Amino acid sequence: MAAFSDKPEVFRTEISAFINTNCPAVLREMPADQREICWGGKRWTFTSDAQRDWLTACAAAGLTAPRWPEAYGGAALSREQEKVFREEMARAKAPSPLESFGLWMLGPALLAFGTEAQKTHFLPQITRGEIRWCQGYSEPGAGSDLAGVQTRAEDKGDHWLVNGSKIWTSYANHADWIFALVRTDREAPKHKGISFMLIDMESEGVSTKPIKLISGNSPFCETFFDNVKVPKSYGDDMSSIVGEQNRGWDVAKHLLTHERTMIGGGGSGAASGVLGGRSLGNFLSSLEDGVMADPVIRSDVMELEVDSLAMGMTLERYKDMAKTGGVGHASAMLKYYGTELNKRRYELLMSITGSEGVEWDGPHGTLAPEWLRTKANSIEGGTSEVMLDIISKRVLELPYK
Amino acid sequence: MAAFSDKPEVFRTEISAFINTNCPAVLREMPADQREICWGGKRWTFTSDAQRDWLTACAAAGLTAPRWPEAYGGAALSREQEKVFREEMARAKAPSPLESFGLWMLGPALLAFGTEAQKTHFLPQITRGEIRWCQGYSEPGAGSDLAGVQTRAEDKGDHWLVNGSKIWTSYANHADWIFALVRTDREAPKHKGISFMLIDMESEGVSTKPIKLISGNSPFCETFFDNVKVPKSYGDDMSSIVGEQNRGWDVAKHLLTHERTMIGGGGSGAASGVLGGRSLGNFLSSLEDGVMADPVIRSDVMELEVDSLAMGMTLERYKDMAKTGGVGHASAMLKYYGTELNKRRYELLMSITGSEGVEWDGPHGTLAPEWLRTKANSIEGGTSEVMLDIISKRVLELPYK
Amino acid sequence: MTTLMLTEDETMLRDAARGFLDENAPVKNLRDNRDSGRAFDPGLWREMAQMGWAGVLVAEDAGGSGMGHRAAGILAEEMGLTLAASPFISSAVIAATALRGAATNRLSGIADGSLLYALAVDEGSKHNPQGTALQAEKSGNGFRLTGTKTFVADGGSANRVLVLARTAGAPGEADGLTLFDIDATRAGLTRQGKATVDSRDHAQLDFANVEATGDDVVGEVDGGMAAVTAALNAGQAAVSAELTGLCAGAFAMTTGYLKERKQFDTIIGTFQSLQHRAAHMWSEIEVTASAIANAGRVLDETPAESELAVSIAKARATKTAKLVVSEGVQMHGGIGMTDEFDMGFFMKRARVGAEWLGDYGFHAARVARARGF
Amino acid sequence: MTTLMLTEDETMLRDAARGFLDENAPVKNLRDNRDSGRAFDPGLWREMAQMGWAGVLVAEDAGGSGMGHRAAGILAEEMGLTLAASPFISSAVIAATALRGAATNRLSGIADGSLLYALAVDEGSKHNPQGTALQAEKSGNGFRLTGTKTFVADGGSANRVLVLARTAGAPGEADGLTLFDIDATRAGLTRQGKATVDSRDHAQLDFANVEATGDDVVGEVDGGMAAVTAALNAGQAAVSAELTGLCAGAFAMTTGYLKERKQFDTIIGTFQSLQHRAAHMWSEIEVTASAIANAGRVLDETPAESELAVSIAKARATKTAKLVVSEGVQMHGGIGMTDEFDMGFFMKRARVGAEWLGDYGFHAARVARARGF
Repeated sequence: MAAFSDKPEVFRTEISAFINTNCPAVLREMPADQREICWGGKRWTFTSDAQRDWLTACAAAGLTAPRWPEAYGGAALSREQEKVFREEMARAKAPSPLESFGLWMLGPALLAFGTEAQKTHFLPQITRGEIRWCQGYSEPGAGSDLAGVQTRAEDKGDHWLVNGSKIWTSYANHADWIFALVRTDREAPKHKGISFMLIDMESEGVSTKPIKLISGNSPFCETFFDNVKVPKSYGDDMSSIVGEQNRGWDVAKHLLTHERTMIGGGGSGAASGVLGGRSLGNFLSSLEDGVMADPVIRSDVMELEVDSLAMGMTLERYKDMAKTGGVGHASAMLKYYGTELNKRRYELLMSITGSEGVEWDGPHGTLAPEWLRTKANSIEGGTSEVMLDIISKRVLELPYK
Repeated sequence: MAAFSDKPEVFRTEISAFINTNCPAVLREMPADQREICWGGKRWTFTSDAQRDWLTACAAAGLTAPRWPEAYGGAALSREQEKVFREEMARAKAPSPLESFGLWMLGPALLAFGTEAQKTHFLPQITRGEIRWCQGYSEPGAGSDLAGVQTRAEDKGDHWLVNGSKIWTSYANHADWIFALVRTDREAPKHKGISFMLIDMESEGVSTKPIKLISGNSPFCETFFDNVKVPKSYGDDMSSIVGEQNRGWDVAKHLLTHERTMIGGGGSGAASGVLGGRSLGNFLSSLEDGVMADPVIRSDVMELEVDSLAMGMTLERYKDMAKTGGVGHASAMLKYYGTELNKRRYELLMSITGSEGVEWDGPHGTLAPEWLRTKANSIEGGTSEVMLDIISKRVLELPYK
Repeated sequence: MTTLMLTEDETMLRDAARGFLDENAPVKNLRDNRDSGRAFDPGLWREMAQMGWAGVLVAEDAGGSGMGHRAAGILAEEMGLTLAASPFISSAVIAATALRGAATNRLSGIADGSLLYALAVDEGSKHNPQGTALQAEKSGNGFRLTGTKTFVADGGSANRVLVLARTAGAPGEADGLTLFDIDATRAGLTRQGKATVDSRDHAQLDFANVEATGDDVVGEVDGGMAAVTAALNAGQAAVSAELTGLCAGAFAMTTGYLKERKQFDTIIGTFQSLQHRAAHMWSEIEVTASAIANAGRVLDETPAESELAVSIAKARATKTAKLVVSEGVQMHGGIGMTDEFDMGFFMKRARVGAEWLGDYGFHAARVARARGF
Repeated sequence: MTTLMLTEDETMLRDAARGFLDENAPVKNLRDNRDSGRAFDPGLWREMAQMGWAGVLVAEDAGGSGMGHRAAGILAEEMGLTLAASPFISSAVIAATALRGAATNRLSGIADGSLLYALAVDEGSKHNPQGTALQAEKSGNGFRLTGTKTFVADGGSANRVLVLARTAGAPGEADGLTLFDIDATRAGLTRQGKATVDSRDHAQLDFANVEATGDDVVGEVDGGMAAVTAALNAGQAAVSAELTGLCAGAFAMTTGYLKERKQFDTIIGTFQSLQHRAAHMWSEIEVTASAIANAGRVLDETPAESELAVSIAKARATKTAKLVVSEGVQMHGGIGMTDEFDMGFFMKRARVGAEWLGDYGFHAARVARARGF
C-alpha cells in the first residue's frame, strides 16, 4: 500500500509519478474509443498484460477506490486529493484501471450499511477486481415499481431458500456475485419486508439468460433463482443480508439516489461512445460538407451544445452541493435531464449522419446501437416519469391526491 | 329577400353580381388590416355609410346568415352554395357584413333547441344586426369547470329572480342581450340543474365591468346580476329558457363543440391581425436583412409554416367529416392544435421582429397586444388541458381512474 | 379539388389491404425476414402484384390497375402499419412514375411484379439529387458511367436500376443530369449490401465504366432532373404515407399497452401525464394524416404543383414518426427496449424513413422556398 | 476555479437583497411605475446606491463596493425576482465595466448613483454591434456623430450615453468602431421614448452632428469593439441573471397557485400532467442557474474567456424564461391573462429581456463558434 503525502503540491507530484511509472505506455497511447473497460472478476480475461499490470499496481496502491479507507482496499484520499488524482490521470491519458458495480454500487452500500466484517471481507475483493458484482433489483412485470419485489427468501434456519427472478441485471452472465432485493417477510407492508441480500452466482439454482435489446446487444440478463440456498452467514458478524433484515428498502433507496446522479452525468458530454472523447464540434468537422448548412440541423446542434455545456456546469454545482449538505431528491433532476439530453444528442447524431448513421457497421462505428441504447437511459434506474414525480412531489412539494 | 338560383353556374353569376352591386367599392379597396368588423346592435355606430349599406343589403338578402332558413332571416343556401358565396366574397375582396355571437353561438343553439316562436322572434334580429348578444358561461373562480354554475335563478311564479355573476363575457359592455347558464335547481346534481337563459342586458340589476387584459385591451367583462327579474316568457311559446328547464347543459355542450372548431380555425393561417391576410413569406420579406439568416429563426419559421399548412388541410378534412357523420369529440383536437399553433406563430413573430415587436406602437402595429392576446387562445373555450383530457378519454378511450 | 376524406372506394381499398396485410404480413414477418437475412418475401410480393398493387400507378392498357397516387398512398400507409417490407415504393411508385410514357414492356413488367427497380440517386449521407457527381462520359454513341451511389433502397434485390448521372455541368447544378434505366447485372456495376437498422435492402452501387446506350436514357439527355422529379415527388409522398401508417401502428400498440399495463397497482393509462402525451401524439398524427391525403390528391389532380404538398407531407411524417416511436418506446418501459418486442422495429424503420428521399430539413426548406422565404 | 455554489458571503448578499427588494420593490412597484408613467423610482435607486449596489463593479478606491460580477449577477437575479426596475444593468454593470480604468470621477458618479448611463449600440431590430452605421466623422480635433440608435435601454432617463460609432470601415466590420462617452443633453442629440411592453425606459436616440472630442473617446479610436466587448459581456451576464430571477419569481407564483387553486373540486397541483410540466420547468431553471453562476465566475476569474460562458447563460436564460412565463400564464388560466394579476408583467419583461443584448440565436451561434462549428 503506497502512502501519499497530505501536502497538496507533494501529493500531485507523487501521484503523477505513480501514474507515469505504473501505467504502461501502450494504454496511454491508445485512442479513447478503442480502449476496453476492465471489469474484473473471476472469469475476466485481460485484453493485455498492460491492462493486468495497471490494475495490479492501482489495486496495490488503493487507487481503484481512491476514497475508500485503506483497511478496505482504498487509498483514503481526501476529496481534493481525489480531484487531483483524476486531473493527473486525464493529463497522463491513463485509463481507469477498473470499473464495476462493486465499486459504484455495492461498495457505497456496504460502507454505509455493512458490518465491519462484511466490509473487511467484501470490499478488498472489489478493489482488487477479483469479484465482479451485478445488481438484482427489478423483477419481470414490475417495471418502475421496484418495491414490488416478489422474489422470496424463506427462513430455513441456517439458510434462506430463495425463489424468483430478476430482470435487467446488467451483465449477470459475467458476474460472480449478485446483490439483490428479496422479500423476507411476506406479511409486512410492501416496503417493509424486503432485505438486501448478497448471493454467490455459483450457488446451485442460479441461472441467467441474456436479454437481446433493440440495439442488437445484450447488456442485461434475466436471472433466475430456483430453490437457491443462501447461507444466513458468511462468517462471524457477516450476515448475507446488508443492513437490517426487512429494511433492505432503505439500502436500495440510498443506492438509487447515488445511481441517478451517476446516470445523469452521461448527459453532460462526450465521454464515451461514438464521440470517443471528441467534442461535438470536432465530430461535426469530420462530416461531409453541406450538412451543417441545414438550418434545422444547425440550430438543433447549437441548442444541444448550449444545453450540454450548461448541464456540465450543473453536474459540477450539484457535486459541490452533495459534498456540503447533500442534494436529496433533487438528484432526480440530474437523472431526468441528463438522460433526456443524451437521447437528444443521439437523435441529433443520427440526423447529422443521415444514411450513414443507420448502418450497423457504417463509417460511424457503433453509432446506431449506441443511439438505440440511449433509449433505455430514461427507463433504467427510474424512468423519466418517476423522476418527474419525485421532483414534483418531493422537491416542489406539489400535493398528493 | 333575394332568391338565388339552384343551378350552380347561375348561382355563382347571381351571387357575384349581388356582391359587385351591393358592396361599396370603398369597403373592397380597404386593406384587410384596416377594416373594422361590424358587430351590430342597438348601440352600434357604423364606421361609414358604406358599412351600413352593405349590412342592410346583405341582411335583406339573408346573406348575413347564408345557411339559415329564409323564415329566420337567412338565405337558405346549401353547403355548396355557401362555399361559392365565400369564394366570390373573397374574390371581390368584400368584407363580412356582420359578425356576432348571435350568428356564431346563439343562432345555432336556437336552431337546434329553440321553439318556433323563439326562432321567429330572435333570429331575424340577429341577422339584421339589430341585437348584439354576449355569452355568459364562466363564473369567477370556476375556471374550466363550466358546470360549476353558481348564478342562481329562483322561481318567483311569473319570473325568475337572478343573482350572481359571470366572467369572461366578451364585449358584454356593448351587448344588448346575454345568453347565460343559470342554476334553476340547486338540489339537482351539478350538470342537471342548469338552464340556458336569455336575458335583456337593460334589465334592472344587470351591470358590467370590463376586465383589462395583459394586452392592455378589454375584450371581456365581468357581468353582475343583482336581483334581476327575468320574465318566464317573452310571449306565446317563447320561454326565456332555451331547451328544457334544467337541461341547459345539453345546449351549452352543443355550443362548446361548435366553438372549439371555430377557435381552432384561428391556428391555420394569417386571416387577421398583424399579418392582415398576408402570407408569412410576405411578412418576412418586409423585414430588415439578416434576420432570416439566423438558423434558429429560419428553422422555427419553416417548422411553423409546415405545421400551419398541414393544419389548414386538417381543418378542410374535418369540415368535410363534419358534413358527413360529424367529428364528435375529435373537435377538441382542432381547438388544442389550432390555438397552440397560433401561440407559436405569435411567439415567432415577436422573435422575428426583435426590439421593434416589443413596442406597443411600433412599426408592426398591434403585434404586441395581439401576441399577448393569443395567450388566452389556449384558455378560453376550454383550456388545452381540458382538450387533451377530452381527446385521451373520449377519443382514445384511455381509462378513467 | 376532391375531398381529403377517404371516398368509399378508397375505404374499401384500405380495408382490403389491411385485411390482407394483417394476415399475410404482420410485423412478425419483418422479424422473420431479418432473422433469415432476406429483405422481403418474394411470395408476398407476387400476391401484392396479383392484387394490382405493383401496377397501382401503371395504366390499365399497360397491364396496371391505374389507381393513382392517393391509392398508392393508402397502400403504403397500410404497409407502414405492419412494417410490411416489399419493393412497392421503389418499383411500383418511383420507377412506375419515372417510366410513365416509356416502353410499355417495362411498365407491364413493373405491374406484374417481375421487374424490381431501384432508384440510385444519392451519393452522400443526405438526399441531394443535384449533388450528383457520378459521371456518364460520352463514348461513341453511348455513355460510360463511373462513380458511386449510396443508400440505394432495394438496390441489392433489384433487377433494374434507374441511375441519375452527370452528363454536363458540375455537382450542385440541376442542369446536366441524365437518368439511365439499366440492367442491374450490367458489366462494371457492383452492388454492396449495407446492413441498416430497419433490416431492409439498402445497397451501395459502384459503377466502373458501365456502358449505357441512348436507348437507356429516360427522358432527355442533360434533362435528368425533369425526368426524375415526378418520380421523386411520388416516392416522397409514398414514404410519407408509409411513415404515417407506421405512426398509426406504433401508436395503436402504445395506447393498447397503456390500457392494460399496471404499475403501482394502477393501469398506467390512467396517469394524466401519459394521457396528455398520448392525446398530443394523436393530434400530431391527425394533422400529418391530412398532409398525406393532400399530397396524394395533388399528385393525382395537379401534379405540376405537387412539390409543396409533398414536402409538407414528408416533413410532417418524418417529425411525427420520430415523436411517436420515441414516446412508444418510453411508454413501454423496459420491454420496449427488448428485441423480443416489436416497438423497436418501428423506431428503426422510422429513422431510415426519415432519411430516405430527403430529411425534415430538406423538405422544410423546400416548403419555405415554395412559400416565398 | 471556485465553486458554483453560493459562498457564505454571497448567500448573505442575496438574502439581504431579497429582504430589501421584497419590502421596497415588490412587483406592485412596477405596476405603480407603469401607471404613473415613470420607468423607475429614483428614491429606490438612491437606496440601492447607498447599499453599494450601484458601485458593485467599481473599485473601492473609486468609491465603489468592488464586489464583482458574481455579486452583480446575484443582485440582478434578485431584481428579476420582483421585476424591480432600476438603471442597475445599464449603469452599474455595463457602463462601470466599459469605463474601468477611465476617469475616477465617472466611476465614482456611477457608484454613488448620480450618473445614469445608457449604452447606445444597436440600430436595427436585432442586437448587432458590428452592424453599427452611425457615423463619427472627423472634424477638426474632434468628431461629429450622425445616425440613429434604437432600443437604447434607460436611454430616456440617462444623463450620459455610451455610443458606439463608426470611424472607419463599413457596417458589418468589427474594426473601425469607436466608443464615445457623452453627455445626454449634448446639442444635436434627441431622444424619443418608446412605449415597450415591459413598461421600462427604452428610447431611440437620433444624432445630428453631435460634437465629440478626443476626451470623449473610451479606449482607442477605431478600437471601439475592444472597448465595448467587456461591457457587453458583463451586461449580457447581468440580463441573464435578471431573467433567471424572473423565472424563479414566475415559477414560485405558479407553484403557489398550483397548491391552492381548485378546479372540479380538486387542487390543480394534484394533476399529474401539471406536476410533470412543473418538474420539467424546475429542471430547466436549475440548469440555467448553473450557467448564470458560471458566467459570473468566469467574468470575475478569467474575463478573457468569458464570451462562451456568457453566451451559454444568455441563451439558456432566454429560452428558460420563455418557457416559464408561457407555462405560468397557461397554468393560471383566465386570471393569468388579466392585467390585475402580476404574471403578465413577467411575460412582458421576459420578452424584452430575450432581445436585449442578443437573442437566443445570437448567443447560440456564438457558443457554436467558440466550440468549433
